[in-house]
Amino acid sequence: MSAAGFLSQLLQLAIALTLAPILVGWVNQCRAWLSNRSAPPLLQPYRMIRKLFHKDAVVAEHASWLFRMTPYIVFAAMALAAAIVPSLATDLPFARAADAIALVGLFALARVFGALAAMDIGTAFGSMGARREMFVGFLAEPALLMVLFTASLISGSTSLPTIVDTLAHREFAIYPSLAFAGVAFTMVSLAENARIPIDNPATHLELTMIHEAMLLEYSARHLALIEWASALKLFNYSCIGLALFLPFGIAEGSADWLAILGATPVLIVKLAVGGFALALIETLSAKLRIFRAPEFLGTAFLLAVLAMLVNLMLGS
Amino acid sequence: MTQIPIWAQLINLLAAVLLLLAFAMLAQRRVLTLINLFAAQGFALASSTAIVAFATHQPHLYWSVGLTLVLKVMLLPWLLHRLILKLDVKWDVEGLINIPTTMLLGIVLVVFAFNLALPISQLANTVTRATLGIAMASVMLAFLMMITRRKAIPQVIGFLAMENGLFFAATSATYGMPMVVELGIALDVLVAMLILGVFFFQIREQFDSLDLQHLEKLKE
Amino acid sequence: MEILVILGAPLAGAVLLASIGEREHAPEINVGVCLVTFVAAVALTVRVIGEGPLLVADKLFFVDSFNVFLIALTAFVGLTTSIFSRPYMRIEQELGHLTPARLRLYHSMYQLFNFTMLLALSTNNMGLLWVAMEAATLTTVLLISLYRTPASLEAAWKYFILCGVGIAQALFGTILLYFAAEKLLGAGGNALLWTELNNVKGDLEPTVLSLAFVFLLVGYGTKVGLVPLHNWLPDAHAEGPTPVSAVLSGLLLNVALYAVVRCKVLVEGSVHTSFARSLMMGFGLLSLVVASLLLLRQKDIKRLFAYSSIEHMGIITFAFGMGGPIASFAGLLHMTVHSLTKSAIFFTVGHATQKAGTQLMDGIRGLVTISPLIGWGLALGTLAILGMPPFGVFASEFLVLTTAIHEQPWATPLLLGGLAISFAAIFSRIQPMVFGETTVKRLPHRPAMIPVFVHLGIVLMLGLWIPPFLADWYRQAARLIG
Amino acid sequence: MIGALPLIVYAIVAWLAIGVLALVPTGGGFFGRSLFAAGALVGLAIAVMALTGIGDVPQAMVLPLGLPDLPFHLRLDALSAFFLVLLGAATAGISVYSAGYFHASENESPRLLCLQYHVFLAAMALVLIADDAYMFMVAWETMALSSFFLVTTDHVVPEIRRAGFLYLLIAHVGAMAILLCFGVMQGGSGDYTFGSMRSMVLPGAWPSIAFLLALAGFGAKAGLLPLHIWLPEAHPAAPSPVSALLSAVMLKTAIYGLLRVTFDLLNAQLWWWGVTALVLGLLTALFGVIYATVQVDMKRLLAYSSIENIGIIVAGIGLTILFKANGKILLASITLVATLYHALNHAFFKSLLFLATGSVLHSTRERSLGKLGGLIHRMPWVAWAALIGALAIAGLPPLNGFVSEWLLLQAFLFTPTLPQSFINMLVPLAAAALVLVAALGAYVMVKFYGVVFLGRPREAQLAYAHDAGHFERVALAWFAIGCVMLGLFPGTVIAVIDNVNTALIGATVGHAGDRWWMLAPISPERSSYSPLIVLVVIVAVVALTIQIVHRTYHGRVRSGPPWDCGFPMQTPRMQDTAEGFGQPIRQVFEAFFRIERVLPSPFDAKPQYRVTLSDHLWQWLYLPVVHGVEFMARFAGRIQQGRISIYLIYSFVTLLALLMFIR
Repeated sequence: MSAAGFLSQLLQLAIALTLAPILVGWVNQCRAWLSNRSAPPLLQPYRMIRKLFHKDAVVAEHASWLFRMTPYIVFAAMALAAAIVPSLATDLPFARAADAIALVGLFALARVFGALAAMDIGTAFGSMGARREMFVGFLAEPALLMVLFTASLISGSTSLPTIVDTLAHREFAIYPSLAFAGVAFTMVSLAENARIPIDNPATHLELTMIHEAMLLEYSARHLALIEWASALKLFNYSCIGLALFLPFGIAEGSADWLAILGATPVLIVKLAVGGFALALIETLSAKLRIFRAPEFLGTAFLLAVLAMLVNLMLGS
Repeated sequence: MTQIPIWAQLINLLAAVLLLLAFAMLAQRRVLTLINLFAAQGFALASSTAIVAFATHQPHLYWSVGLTLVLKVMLLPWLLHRLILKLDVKWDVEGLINIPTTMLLGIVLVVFAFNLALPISQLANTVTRATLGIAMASVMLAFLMMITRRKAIPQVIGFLAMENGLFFAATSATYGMPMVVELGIALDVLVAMLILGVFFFQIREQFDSLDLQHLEKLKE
Repeated sequence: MEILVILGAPLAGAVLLASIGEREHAPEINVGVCLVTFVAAVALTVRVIGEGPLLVADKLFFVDSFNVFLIALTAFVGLTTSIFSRPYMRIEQELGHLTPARLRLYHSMYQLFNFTMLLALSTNNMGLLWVAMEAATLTTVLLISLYRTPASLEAAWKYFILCGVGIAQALFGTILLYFAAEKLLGAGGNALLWTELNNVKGDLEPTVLSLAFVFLLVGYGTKVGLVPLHNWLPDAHAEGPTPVSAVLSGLLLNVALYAVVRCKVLVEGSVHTSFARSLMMGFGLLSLVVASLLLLRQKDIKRLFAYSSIEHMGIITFAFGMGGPIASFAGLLHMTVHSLTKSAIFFTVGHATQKAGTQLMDGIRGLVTISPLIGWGLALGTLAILGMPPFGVFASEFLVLTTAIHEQPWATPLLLGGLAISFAAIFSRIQPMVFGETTVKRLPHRPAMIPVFVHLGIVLMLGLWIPPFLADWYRQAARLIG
Repeated sequence: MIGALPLIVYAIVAWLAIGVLALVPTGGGFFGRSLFAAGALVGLAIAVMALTGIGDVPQAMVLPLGLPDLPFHLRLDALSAFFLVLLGAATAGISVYSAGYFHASENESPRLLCLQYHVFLAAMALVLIADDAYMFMVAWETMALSSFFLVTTDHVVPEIRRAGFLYLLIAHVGAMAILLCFGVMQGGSGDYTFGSMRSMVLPGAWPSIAFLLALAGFGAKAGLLPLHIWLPEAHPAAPSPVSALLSAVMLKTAIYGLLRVTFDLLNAQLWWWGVTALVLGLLTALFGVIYATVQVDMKRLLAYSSIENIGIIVAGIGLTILFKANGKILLASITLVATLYHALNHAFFKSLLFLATGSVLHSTRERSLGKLGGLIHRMPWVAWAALIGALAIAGLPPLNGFVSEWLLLQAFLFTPTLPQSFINMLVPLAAAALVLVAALGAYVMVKFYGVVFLGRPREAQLAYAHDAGHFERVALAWFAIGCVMLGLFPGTVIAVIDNVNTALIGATVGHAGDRWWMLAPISPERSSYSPLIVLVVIVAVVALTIQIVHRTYHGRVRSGPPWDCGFPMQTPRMQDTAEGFGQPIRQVFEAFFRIERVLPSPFDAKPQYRVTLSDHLWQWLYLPVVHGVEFMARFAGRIQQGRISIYLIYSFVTLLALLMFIR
């Protein structure tokens, strides 16, 4: 592990931490534009986080240490994921720590802690949220892995950097299977990041909320960390999607500073496009009933499996 | 076919008598007559044994003759008579199947037994080998009789008749078993009869009847 | 002469006990006589270990590796049963089930029964074997009807008639055997001696012998309890006194099977087809399957174990029928362990029914709570008889099954089904009897549990280690049986 | 230098001696406790000895016991050694726990229990070192028998007796299948030693019959579909340490047996065996996990989770067979490593969770999830340990459950190189099923942990719950640390397991064990996972964040009632119950269950809502068999109807039939 590699690693992490709330702000802005509302500023998420950090925390009486630790753990897991996903450069030192499968495991870790913390308070909404979150998760997780599997079959590796290398830096080829996988991935990402049509991040309507129900009892710095972690999650998913389906522009190797600096604007542009697409999807679709979620995610799962089969059939 | 000696012819005649008696027992409804028939069968058996003993010069068979006479012709019928008098059971014997059917079955059995015994009889070096089939037939007829009788005493008589058939096989077809075996068999039969006698009283005491219908409680 | 003692002691004991059997110490005399018999049997065993097969008394008695262990086993189980029956019959008497006169009859007949079995085992003469078997039937008829209840009379009557008729067929078979042998060996005593027959078995007329075997099989098979000739067996076991059930199951069935196997050896030697084997396998399987099905329908505990005896006799018959060194070995081993285990079970069952005051299984509950020894005795005995290792029954079933799948694959589903059903049937009934809430009461006399645990101990040992001399006998006998 | 095998035999004898010693009547609990503690030490010793001996050449021994021509053969090879390590390590913890647990349970005779317990341990160990069919079967059935007695410790309860009966019945039927399997493999040679079986080449379809018999027999013990039916009954019925033993160790002996027969005793594998095992395993896993989500009894939930894990393991075995049969030795060895790793992991986390439920049960006398809650406050030790166990079993990095699932998924990804093209289609589906199982596993564990330990107590008396005693804490800590260590150092563990590969597959995973801190079965470019880095980074980030947050901003915390969207009158009963938490899964997988619902009418004075879930297989498989047998029994009963004439007719007809037969 060279020092240079380590520094690029830190750089990527820092960029991820910085860009994540902005990405959320950008999506919100786009959504507002698309629905003809006046948009909040791009940096609104930052303001929000800052505000929350300054508030007094209120913790329910019978909360245990698990409840207080969870925001940190979730945040750490997302940060680690951000360090692993090749958003700027491929051969980063931490990338070896977890491949695509382990990355999914990392997301699951965050999810489980979130759900446990929600149950810790012992309120009706908390446990409802936990249950629904796990419900969506158990459907989304296999679909996500199937998508990753399709990509790894193409590259013969589950290591994300290798996948990127294969897809981006070799001779260009058309992979029909990736088209299926891309659709599936989009659907999974929507579900995982609590987006319409599965969840609505902007609502506190008790019958429809999933993710928000888990956060009801959090306040102040805990909430800030959770919100930040959520933003990071969106960022990570976006970067995974970009790495799999638009892998161009990611720097090869970790020692080449110029390449990494060059990759940053590319990333921002790609994220902007992706964020807009997300907002577009959200605006165009309606929220589903919770028991329609299996259908939605089942379709995603099916598409992912189909992608894998197509890959096997066509060999590409 | 060579002429067989006169004593052998006599035995064959007695064998036929035995079979006839077996049929008669199968068809008989009355208990007392049944006992008499049984005694007659015993007598035929004893006679044939005596002839074999005489003809083949096997003195130990005379023991057998004596035993048969004493046991099966005199003692057992006498015991059974006494028993019937004491227990006051002189009723007619009711068969499970009607007599003509029984007889028909009997004929079939006889044919079957003859068929079975025929190839074996050819192998024997005794002159009276043909009697084996008759012995087998009378054993089977006695078996059939046991099956068709509903009361205890006729069933036992059937059992004894079966024993008669066996004895006949032992003496006529093979010229007698070793002495010790014969004695043992005779002893067993005697003891069996004694025990049965005791049994009849007990059964009657318990059930007020010797009807076997009372003895159908234990199932499965 | 050990043989003389072995046969003389019970005979003399029978006479003695017939005259004084109602006295206070008659049970002890009973035990004493059995002990003498057993000691003599041990002496005989030692001698056979040292000198090999014995032919004594003008070839009238013959002791080889096949019957020596059965003699020892019979004397042993006879002894332990007499020990068991001491407190058991005393309690029966106190409960008013028996009069002193009946007790006298019991003791005397018990010895006589022992005598007949030992005679059947040790004799060389096929005719005498038959006589002894018939005598055994007669003595046990009296033992079964000991209580003089309607049910016991019914059972005894059925036993008498069915076994009488059955054994008559065996006599016919014996006559046919003689008929065939007399040509080679001449008239007179020699022609029924098993050793002589065995020497000339290759020259015996096959058609006669196969006919004879059918009669012998049906005849002795009735006593073995082979389906469909078994109908007397459950009644007799259930209605007689428990010590009698123990010896019936543990010994008499063995003796009858011994007779069948002796005959089978001769027939196999003469008839060079697999007909005797097929018959035995067929009967064995049928017994196993039907008995296991009937086990499911039992309510009376002694009937339950009676059917279990039929099932095990089926297994043994199947094993002998299959033949070969391993299967025959397994059959012999199974005879030994079944007899020990089943008698042990009947001992515990006897105590349990006395405590509960009923033979119905629904009335016996939670033995282990009130009397741990009886409870565990029954539980372990049941598990042993169901073929759970490390008990010896498992060893033999192991050998039978593993051989069967290779030799007779078609039979294995039936074997497997039969064993599984009987396991379910027996265990589901015994479990609540041993464990759970209790219903039974305490009795004044201590139960004689030593025999039970001695038996189970031996069975356990045979599952883990078979003494070399016993193994040698089994091997030799297995070679003989083929 | 005395080899490992004799030492292990001595250790087993020591277990038996401890069991017998327990029968010595003494007053006071000290004796019993020290016996269990001594048993734990023996277990530890076995684990250590097996671990040191795992790389050695196989050692063999012959005991002067057994059948005349078949003395007990013993053999210690890498496979045995691996499972002995598993056994010893799990037993050490469970025995320590028992020392505390059985001391506290008053209603049963602990002396007899101590005997049965140690006989059970000894039998399991003997199963693992047996080298002939007879020895194996004796140990195997002794294991079943002693565990049966342990399961029915509380025999006064009819349901427990019923559970025990069902267990022993299926175990026995399974054992007979295994026995027949050995019968097939001895091939008529009459030689029952495994050595002879190894060299035996069976003709025709016999190897397949042997494999299917083994799958059925060992599957019955392991709880494979459709013979799993006993497992959810028996595991909850047993005292918790025994449940732990059953789940953690005994089920693994079945896995051991299956591996032994398939890879060691049968000398060639066919690819369709692998497909059979794979499909069966995945169905079992899916079945187990779906049923686990809807359970309301915590031990039943764990029992179903055991079914799930066994399913995963068997699927792994299936995949191994598939690779081996196709000559993909390297892939086969990776798969086998994953399988064995998962078996080891399961032993640790399932022991941990069962023991935790034992402590909960002890202190609350409550098994129903619906009546627990909030125990994290009253029982912090248990809660901590259980959290680690739950996260591990849920397959979350950086704990051990994730490692084996990761490896197994890797193996699935390599399948497309197989020649059977339809399997290439099948395997993605299988991988998807596996992921689904893993994700549902996490669901189950969130439910389990959340309902038992988190939230507010659902019943008033839970306020009096107390934490586990010293012995129990030691045991819980042992397993918790084990879960973490197995998760953090996969390289080291794999280097140990690799010895088994050499023995069974004839190849090693090569470089996978090279780096102790990182896992890369083929090459880091292909796939890699380093739990240590994951943990370090997470801990570092957490620490750093806390530091920064507290440094930069004030750390004021107020405590208040939960907000809950402003709803007033929150009571603990408003939390999700166990049923409630499982409800979405029940709805999605409705076809899997037999559901009986009782819905209240609006006019009921005391409305009651009840849902009963049961297994379709009872209805579809077991009851028809039972009814069929009962029907036949009724028929057989009619044969015997009491009339003596009829009996005579039977004899007569038999005689005539036989006479005709010989004509």
